[in-house]
Amino acid sequence: MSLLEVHRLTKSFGGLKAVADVDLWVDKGEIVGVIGPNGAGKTTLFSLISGYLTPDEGEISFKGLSLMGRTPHEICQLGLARTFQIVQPFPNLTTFENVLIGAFNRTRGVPEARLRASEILKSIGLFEKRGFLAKTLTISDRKRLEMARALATQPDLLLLDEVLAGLNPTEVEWMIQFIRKIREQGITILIIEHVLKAVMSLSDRIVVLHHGEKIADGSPEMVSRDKRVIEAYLGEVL
Amino acid sequence: MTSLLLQAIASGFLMGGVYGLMATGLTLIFGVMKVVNLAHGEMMMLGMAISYWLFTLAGIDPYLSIPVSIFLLFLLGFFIQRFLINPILHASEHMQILVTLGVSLILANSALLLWGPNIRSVTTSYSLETLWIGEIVLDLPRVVAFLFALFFTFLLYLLLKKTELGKAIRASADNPEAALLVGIEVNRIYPISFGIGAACVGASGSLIIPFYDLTPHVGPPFTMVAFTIIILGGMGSLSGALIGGLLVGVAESVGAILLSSSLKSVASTTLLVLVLLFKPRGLFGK
Amino acid sequence: MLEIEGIQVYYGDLQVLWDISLKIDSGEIVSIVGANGAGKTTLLKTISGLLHPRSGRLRFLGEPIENKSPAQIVEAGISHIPEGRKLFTTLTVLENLELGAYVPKARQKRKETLARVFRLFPILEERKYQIAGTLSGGEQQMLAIGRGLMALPRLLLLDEPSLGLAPQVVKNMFEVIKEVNRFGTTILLVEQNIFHALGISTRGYVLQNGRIVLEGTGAELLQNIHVQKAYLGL
Amino acid sequence: MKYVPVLFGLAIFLILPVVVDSYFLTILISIFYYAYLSSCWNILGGYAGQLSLGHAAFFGIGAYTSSLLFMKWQITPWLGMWVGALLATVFALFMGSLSFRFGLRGFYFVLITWAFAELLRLITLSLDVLGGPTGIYISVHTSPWQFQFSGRGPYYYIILGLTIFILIISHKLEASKPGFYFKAIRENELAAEGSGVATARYKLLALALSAFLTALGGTFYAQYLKYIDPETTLGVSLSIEIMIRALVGGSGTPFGPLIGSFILTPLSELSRTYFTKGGLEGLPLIIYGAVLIFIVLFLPQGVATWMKEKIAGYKNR
Repeated sequence: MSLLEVHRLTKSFGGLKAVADVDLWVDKGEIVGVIGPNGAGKTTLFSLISGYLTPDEGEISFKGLSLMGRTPHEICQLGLARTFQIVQPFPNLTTFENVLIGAFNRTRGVPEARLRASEILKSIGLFEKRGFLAKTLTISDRKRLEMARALATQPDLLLLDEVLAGLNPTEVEWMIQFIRKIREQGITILIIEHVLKAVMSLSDRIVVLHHGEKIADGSPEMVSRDKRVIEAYLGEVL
Repeated sequence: MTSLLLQAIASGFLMGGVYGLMATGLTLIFGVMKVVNLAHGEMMMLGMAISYWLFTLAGIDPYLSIPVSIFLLFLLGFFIQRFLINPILHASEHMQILVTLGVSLILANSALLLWGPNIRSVTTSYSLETLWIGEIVLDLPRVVAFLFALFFTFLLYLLLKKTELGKAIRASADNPEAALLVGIEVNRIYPISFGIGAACVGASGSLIIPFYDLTPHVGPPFTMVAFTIIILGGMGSLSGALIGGLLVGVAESVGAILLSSSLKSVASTTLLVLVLLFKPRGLFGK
Repeated sequence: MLEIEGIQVYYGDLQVLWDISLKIDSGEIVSIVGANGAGKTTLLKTISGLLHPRSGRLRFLGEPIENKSPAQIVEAGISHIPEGRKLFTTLTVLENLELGAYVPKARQKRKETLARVFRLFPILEERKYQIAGTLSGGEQQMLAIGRGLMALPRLLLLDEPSLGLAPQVVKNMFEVIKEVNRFGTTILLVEQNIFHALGISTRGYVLQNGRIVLEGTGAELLQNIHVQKAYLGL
Repeated sequence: MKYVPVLFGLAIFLILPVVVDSYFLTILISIFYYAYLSSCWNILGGYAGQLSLGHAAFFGIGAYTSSLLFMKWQITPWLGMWVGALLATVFALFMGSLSFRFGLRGFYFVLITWAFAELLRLITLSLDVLGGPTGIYISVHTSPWQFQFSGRGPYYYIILGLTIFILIISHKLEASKPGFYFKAIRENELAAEGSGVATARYKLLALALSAFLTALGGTFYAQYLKYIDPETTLGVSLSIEIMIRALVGGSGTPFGPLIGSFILTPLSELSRTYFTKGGLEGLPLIIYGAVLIFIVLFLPQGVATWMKEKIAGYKNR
């Protein structure tokens, strides 16, 4: 049994299939990348898994439990956290409070949650800015904050939606190292990314979506040589 | 009982036409700039007041003062948008609600301050005239109001459908960014749309003054009815506002004869609750 | 025709474009290619006045346009057909086209231009009373281009016209773009579908992380292995 | 050390009734009375960000329940107030579970709270058992056991106590898990849900708490004035009075409602006394409207936050 199993997942919006018949599994300890051109259905897939959208058909299970019909907060309490492509901070709360709210998820009591929030802020390099309001942070700090809050919920599986977008090369490098580090702490990762170079070097396995369908699933080398993948990205080779 | 019911349906239908025009103004404002106008009922009160005072002080027939109502309310709406709504157009919805609530307080209580809490009504030579249609008796002013309301709704429809301005308004409502890209100055369209919305409700006010009593606090129930209608008809939908207006007009007057008359407003308030809970996207929405 | 000199563009505090300079001559088709998030759409929005650069200059036909409003820029002769088409989906096809000629200069010639657009896209004439939102994807893209042409542009900015279209329709679309260009409209094309785009372009620029990293003729860029690298990150 | 100014302030307010005249005391009672109600509203509207325009409903349920129990069965309001609070909570939970279940938020929530309160007012108006439009006169049995006192002093201390009580609750809430969850819901419901916050449950909690406490204020009002009617205890203008103080002072801050009440209550009491006598009825509410617009456009965070920033800026110089 894999940690996350997605079976024949389908979701349509007004006749258009955003996710079509997708099978996907993530084993404990893996980093799996999800790539695909604009509009391939990647974010829809994440929203289905994390309970923000209800699938039309298919089945999702996590740690052997079905996620169907569960609300996002229940799924989060089970240990599956996500970040948002467009970061979703609590703008008028401080950095610390943002993370603290995540930290309440699987802790009892305020002191323990505060401790956990501090630890995470230190490890992600935002501790000095703990008193800043989230809305005053720079984009790259907001990306970190988004990740810190998700980590604070103590997930077993973390869904990362384009955490590298909008970062400069140094920041990208830092974030990649950070993601490796959290995997070493035993957190499994499913990551959507547009910066292909990064996701190729980071992932154990890559899943490619195109027009909502899964067109490839394999090692980064295998996927990057796949003709259908190249066509999906660059258009038909003339 | 049947004839009583028919009677209620008929007079509710007539009032529904006016409700439709009033709600069209509200739905236009919402459709174009996604702003909810909690001062809508107070604008209705102003329309009534303009016609009342022109009649009382200058002896001008209420139907002749409709253009004055339309013009003054247009200006009011235009400036409210320009100076109060525009600065917070992209701010949180809460802020817009509070500003229009503030406007409603100012309008209602200015009326109270200026001419006191008395109930005022207009009695014209035709106030008590009636029309008989079979068993049903209809008050002439209500029939006239209904016809005028339909006429104004139709004019608005023509304006939006046929003129450059109307198309620009609809384009701005549909997709503001695309409207900018074809060269529409969306920021100029907004106050005009708010003005037109206010003018609609101003005209409605003038139309009902021959048979509806004016007090400074007559507004809130109208606001409630207008929101019931546009939520029922689908927020932003013009045809929905007209149909919703007729429906609510009939429901209200039928409700009034089924319940005791003291519970008349209960019917329309309950309707709002039911609509909010069960049809928040409107009768025709998904 | 269009000269861009060293513009820096921000979204709030986030810098999206770094020191972009490029040039488009009259009659050209110029492509801008690059991965998602490279800043292509931002560049087009800056040209059409939806965004303003923090520094740098934009000149169109010799006139500075960096501080003009979108309406003034349409009037000056630049039409922007945005990504995802952004039609007025609740209005009819005809109303969409009429609104395309909203600015005074284009409004005077609305009838003639409309006839021209209908010659180019006969399908739009057949569907002129249909609500735009009910058209198929390909037809919607035609309408978007038609609406852009109604403004009588000298320069047409096209953002991802092939997005979400079936392969056969994509081919058609690029034929149409060539045709529009033959009628004398200069085109700046942003595309993800680089083989098609560079195939019809006179010149192209490769954008990566908000910077121009390569430029050349369409054929040169197609050959250039770096292009593939920028895309696939290999 | 940091409690010194608080204790000092408290001491002043404890001594004040001894030194001020009756009119001044009336105003002080009003100030704390509105501060209390507005703080109750603040839990739902300020912390949890669910704007309610129907708090008069909870207030009215509290006022009517204890008064009816007292008048019909001679049950002391000291007991009746808890019954009222429970009833208000039940009503709030009914209204809340319906509206949250159907996903009503933002403006739709404003409308439905308004509509529910309006329904209660209309029903009360038409039911003779509830006194109809004339309302209920509460007979005088001056006895502390019946929540009735001679003179205003005891009422002052009761409402001061209630205000201190709600300030402590707000203060505790600020640093507790529910408090943070409320704020998370206000700031970004989507993200809150994704961070493990059971948003629907916590919104109900905020609503229930807010309604319960508001209803206690209703009983106080009934016993203080010894007269209630549908218009003043259930009307939308009361809801506005309650809401506006928190907004002006700073909603979502513990002291915002108190500050708001200190600014607005004297203003409205004085203008009511002087303007209404001079035939200038309506002026207080015109001023309210203007203040509301001014605050939204120029001080959207409220006076408390503005003062805090000013003071911080002054210290940093």
